[in-house]
Amino acid sequence: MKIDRRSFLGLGLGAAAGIAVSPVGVKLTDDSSIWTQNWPWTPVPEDGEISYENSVCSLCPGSCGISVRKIKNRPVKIEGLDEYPVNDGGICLHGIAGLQYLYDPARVKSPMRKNGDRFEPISWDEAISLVSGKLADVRDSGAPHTLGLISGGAGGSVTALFKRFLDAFGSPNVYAMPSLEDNLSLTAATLHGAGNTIGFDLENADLVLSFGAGLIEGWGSPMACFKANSARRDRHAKLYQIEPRLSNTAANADRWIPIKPGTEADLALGLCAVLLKKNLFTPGEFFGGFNRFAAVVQKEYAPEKVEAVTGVKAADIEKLAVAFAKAKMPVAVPGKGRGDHGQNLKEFAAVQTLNALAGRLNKEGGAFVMNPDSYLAFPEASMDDAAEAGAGQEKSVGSVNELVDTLNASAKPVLNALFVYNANPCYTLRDTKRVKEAFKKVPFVVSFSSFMDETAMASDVILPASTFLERLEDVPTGGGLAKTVVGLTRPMVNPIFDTKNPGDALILLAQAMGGTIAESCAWDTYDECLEEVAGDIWDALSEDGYAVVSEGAPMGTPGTDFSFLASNPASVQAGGNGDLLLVPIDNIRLAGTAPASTPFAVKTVSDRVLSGTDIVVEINPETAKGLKDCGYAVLITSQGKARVKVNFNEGIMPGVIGMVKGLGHTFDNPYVAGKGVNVNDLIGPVIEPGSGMDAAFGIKATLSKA
Amino acid sequence: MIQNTKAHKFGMVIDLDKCTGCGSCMVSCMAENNVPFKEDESRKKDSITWMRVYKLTNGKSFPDTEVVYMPRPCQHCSGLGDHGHSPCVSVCPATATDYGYDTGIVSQIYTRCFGCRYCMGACPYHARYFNWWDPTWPEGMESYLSPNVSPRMRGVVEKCSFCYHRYQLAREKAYVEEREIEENEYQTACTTACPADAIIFGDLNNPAHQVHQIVKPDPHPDPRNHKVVGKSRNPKVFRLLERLGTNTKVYYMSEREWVRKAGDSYLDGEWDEVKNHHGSSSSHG
Amino acid sequence: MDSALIPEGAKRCPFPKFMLGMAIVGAVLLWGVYAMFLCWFKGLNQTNMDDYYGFALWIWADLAVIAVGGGAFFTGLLKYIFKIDELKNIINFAVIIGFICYSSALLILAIDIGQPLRGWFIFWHANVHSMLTEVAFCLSCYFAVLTIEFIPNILENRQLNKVSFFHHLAHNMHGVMAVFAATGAFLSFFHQGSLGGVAGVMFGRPFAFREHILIWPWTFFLFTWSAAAFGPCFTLLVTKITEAITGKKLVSDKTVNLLAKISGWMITTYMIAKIIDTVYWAQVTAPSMGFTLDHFYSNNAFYGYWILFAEIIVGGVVPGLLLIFKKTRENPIALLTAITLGVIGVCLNRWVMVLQIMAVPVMPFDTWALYIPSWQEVATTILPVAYGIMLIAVSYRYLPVFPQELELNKPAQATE
Amino acid sequence: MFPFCFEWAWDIGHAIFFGGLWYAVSILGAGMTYCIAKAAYDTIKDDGDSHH
Repeated sequence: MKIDRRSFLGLGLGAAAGIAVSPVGVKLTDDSSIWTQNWPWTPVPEDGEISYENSVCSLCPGSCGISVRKIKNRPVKIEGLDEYPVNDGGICLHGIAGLQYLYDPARVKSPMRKNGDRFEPISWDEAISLVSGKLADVRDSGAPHTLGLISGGAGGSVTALFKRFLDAFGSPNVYAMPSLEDNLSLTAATLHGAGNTIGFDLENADLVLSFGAGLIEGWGSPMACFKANSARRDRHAKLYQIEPRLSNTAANADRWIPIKPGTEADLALGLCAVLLKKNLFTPGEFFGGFNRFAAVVQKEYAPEKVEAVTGVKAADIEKLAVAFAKAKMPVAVPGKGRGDHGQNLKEFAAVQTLNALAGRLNKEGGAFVMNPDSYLAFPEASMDDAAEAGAGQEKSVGSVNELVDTLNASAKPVLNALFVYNANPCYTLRDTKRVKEAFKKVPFVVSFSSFMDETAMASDVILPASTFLERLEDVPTGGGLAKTVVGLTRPMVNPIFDTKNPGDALILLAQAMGGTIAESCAWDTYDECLEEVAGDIWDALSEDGYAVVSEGAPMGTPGTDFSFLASNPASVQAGGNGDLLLVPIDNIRLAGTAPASTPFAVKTVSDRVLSGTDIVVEINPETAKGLKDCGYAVLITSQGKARVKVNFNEGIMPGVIGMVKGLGHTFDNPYVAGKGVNVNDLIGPVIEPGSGMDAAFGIKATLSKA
Repeated sequence: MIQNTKAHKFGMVIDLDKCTGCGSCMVSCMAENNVPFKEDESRKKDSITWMRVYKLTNGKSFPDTEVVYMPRPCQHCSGLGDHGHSPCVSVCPATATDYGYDTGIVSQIYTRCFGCRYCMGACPYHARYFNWWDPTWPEGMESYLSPNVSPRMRGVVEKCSFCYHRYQLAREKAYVEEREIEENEYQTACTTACPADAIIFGDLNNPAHQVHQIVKPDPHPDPRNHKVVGKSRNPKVFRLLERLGTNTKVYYMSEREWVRKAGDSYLDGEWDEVKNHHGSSSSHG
Repeated sequence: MDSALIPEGAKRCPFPKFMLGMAIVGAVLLWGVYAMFLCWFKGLNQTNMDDYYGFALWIWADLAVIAVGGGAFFTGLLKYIFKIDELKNIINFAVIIGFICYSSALLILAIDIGQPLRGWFIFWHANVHSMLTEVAFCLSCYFAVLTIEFIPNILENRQLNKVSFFHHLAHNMHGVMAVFAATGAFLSFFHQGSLGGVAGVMFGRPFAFREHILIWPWTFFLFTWSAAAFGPCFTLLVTKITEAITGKKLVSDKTVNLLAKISGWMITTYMIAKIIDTVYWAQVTAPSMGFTLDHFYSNNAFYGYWILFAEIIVGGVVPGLLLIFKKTRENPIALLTAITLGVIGVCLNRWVMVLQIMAVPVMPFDTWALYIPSWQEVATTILPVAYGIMLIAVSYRYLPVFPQELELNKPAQATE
Repeated sequence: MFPFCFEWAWDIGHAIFFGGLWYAVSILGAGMTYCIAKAAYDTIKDDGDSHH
């Protein structure tokens, strides 16, 4: 038939109507909502049986008990373990975010060898033979003592195994990163005799006089401190915080006593002076020139003099001293921030002396002078002549900071090979440029890092470590805790990548080296080694997951040696030049040492600390001439300069610039690295004579409009 | 809908004097609820944090400055007169967010939400977050995601659910064992994580629960402001923006007056007349 | 070239010139379309909106076009229900403008939501307590009404009208148009109102919240009223612009003045209500929540009392007065000033009721949130404007939009 | 939207809201149906006439 306009029109309308009433439209609309609910790129987690497994977190010396929730053996959440003697259910954000470390973009997925300036993956066999070969050369060259070790986080059988390896190898050059643990041991050795350390019974003290100790900033065993601090209110105990800045601890304290940075020792000695003057001290077994000390402090640290130095009113000093002496169970706590970096022995000793004078040694709620005889029982290491010779040798220098300087100073290599375990000195030590230089001076650096961090990048071979969720290890509690608890870290999942427990890597190395070194490490696996050396606490460890090694106040009252303080050592001064003082800030939400923070942790950081890729520094508005809140500024120290943003904070002492630790990482993790600056790039070390501690509590600086 | 007598009314009291601002609650929440993260999370106005910790200061200058941290989950408003018409639920055009009369929990149905964001405008606490981006995880990291909370898709609103999935698990267990759920069986992820024990969670309707004992909620409307129901009889306890009549189920506690005052807006002189007024009962005589 | 389509006797510019104009505007349109697809495929991260600014430029544009589009329903109401026959001379154009405004509004909503493919949930899973649900339903229904009102005008095109069916359809639709107009007025009343309700019911936002009558906050009535009042201003403004561009007189002064007068009285009465509302809110509602007026207009870089003054006095009282007095109303300059200020005023009101609400801090420790739209937002907001210009141009060229055109332009005819 | 959507409730709110809505929709529907039908009828009628 002929299709005229009208019938064509009819057809058209008919078709339209037909489609309109057909289910096509409805079906498509319905489907569309279903598509939008399962985009292929939106993950759908697999469901399954829920189970819980206990372990211990070894990210920091805190060693908290954790409970890992698993779905079909797939870990999905880390939580604090209730009734665990350290943290009783409490847990910090780094521990909770622990699972993110497993899949961290910066993880070292297999052994690596540096080729030129880039790394190439190699097999474990290659890696072991490569390293053992190099080490053999060093040893055969007749200088076994030129193998060094830098390790972080003292204690534990893996660190012990490293030391044992170096003993058998013939080198005394074992260095630990600065830690509260070591600072306290050194203090105890100075005042109460070698082999001791100090624990603070915060759980029972009724007055905690904290000389800047960041009790809720990650000091000591963080969660134990959190628990003690939180229970404080119910016990009607008091916390006085002495600090230049209103830190979280200061904000949470019953009283905040602002003090000029780096003058804590002077205040502590000033308080001692008052106690002695007013005869408020408790005599004890004091020797090493107690009278000389008494004379010196009352002369040099009279309240007026101390006021001039610290900025704390003389009257307040007297009141404070009296309050401390009159309190039932007071305790004084040293260690600014986390008590690891930028500390000095004078301060630690002065504060501990305060405890001694107040008769708080080994008293409930006081300071415990503990002698933690190691629970580890290694069999006698078998030593050959080289080893014997090495064992005789003196350590090249005292501390890791001195080591770095020596490496840089001397023309010919001080160390021919260096192990780095559980530490990131190229990021954590002050003046990182200096540290990286020093690493270049070492011909052969072996890193046992789990992540491609600053130090791993500066090494020649990486023997990647499994994370704490992938390995078995004993972890004793560190710094400042009044009890010693050894926890057992258990593998929650098989290694995700081609990594090993550093203990196993070390045993493989020893076997490859052969001879007495192999004999000294004659275990098939590290797990086997641990079971043997953990000796009598192994059963407890394997059954309960932990063992309490020491608890409660030790017997008797230790003597106190005053010779160090009686000699009135000079207080450390800040280096550099400028009208302001830059001090690092410990922020619980950011890891200051190894390993670096997780994406989750960084996400929680305030925009008043990190803004985009800019670090934000704190200053008192009074100090901020010509600067704008949230505006840009240039921060200059003798070490370098940085473009920063400024945060006006009434809670920081005028004249002081606060910069957070833990930012400015330079490795390959877009969620964590490339944000802000590393405060350690801007601060240079100031070595305290004698102790060898890097005592730089800050550095002089200028801040000007960008 | 009628509120049956056995209905729960889950709520929280946060002790701001104990809170240390450590951030454990924030991360515990993120890990528990599959909250995604981006490379730059410093722009807090598009950073998904169901639990956000605010920093408050007393505004005084050095050295009299004081600081307190205020964790802010979804406040799970019961709405004007406690009828379940919370600011967000009443405005959602697609019934994608709902008020559970048996739990007092404000839910969010991600697959129902079409992203109009009206609820976000209506919420004065900024407790609601929009997925501006597709949630993505670094290679392999999605293997830690929990099946109990479905990951969201781009273009929908999400928020704190008081870890509702934990309630479901506890309820199923209790049901099988033919009993009521215990106080400690249902606790939110932020509560269990808090190392300072600053967060206390439970059933505000249950006198046996700690949260009820601390808050002592007043069942009667506040004589001064009839929009307000459930005002705390505890002089140290307050709620955020209580005067608006949102009737939140997250209470805050502090010894410090300036902190309690910071929870709401007051005209000049108003604070001094209301600060000692705590619910109808306490106002009698 | 396209003369066969051009209305009998009407004079239009040459086809190439017409196409050139279209091409230029079309370019802008394409820019907007590109931005639109960016938002659809890459998501709303293309905008500068954030969790503080869930409602931003788009929603303002949405409310604004609906407000100024109110001219269609109000003129229709007057013409078909109140039988003010004079308005037949402008009703077609009013309808076209309304059609453009409402189609734009719907398009903007489709871009604005995070899950466009689920947009229909607002109907399917409707929550009747939500003002937005009411908006969605009434908006789409009223858009249907506008389409129905527009169809006869299209069918009157010279060629289409030759089709007997279309001819009859157009004729019959005219016959029952009053029914449609009434329904349209009913729907408009509610969606204009519920758009106001969107802000007024937010009891968590003291800047937005208003006292209620039954379930409706004051803003509900104020929005309807203002749309009816300022809508005609926009209709007149666009008419004036069209006349300027075409160089022709299209609507008689009689009609214009009549509509202007009505608009003037509507604006004036609205402003009285608005001022009462503002005073009550400032003196009673907000203070009852602990907020002073100062809180809403200080301590930030943008929102000051100036915006309140600009909206109420400059964009409200002034045009109102200019339009109710015969002398000023019939003075071309004054008239133009008045309708322009009126349109600005109502847009400002919608801006305040969307963006300032988001900006004002509510929690005592919260801060003001300001925002600057991204180019994608700007482009998608300009898109409807370009689309509107093109539709008006096409309609004007091919449809008998202005009944008075021929008679008003007789001399021009004669010279041909 | 429909009684078989689960959020539907037979309460006053739904009655008023959807009552008004469906009322409006049906008027529009009826009106258009009438116009189209009538137009079709008229068209056919014209044809009839034109054959004469």
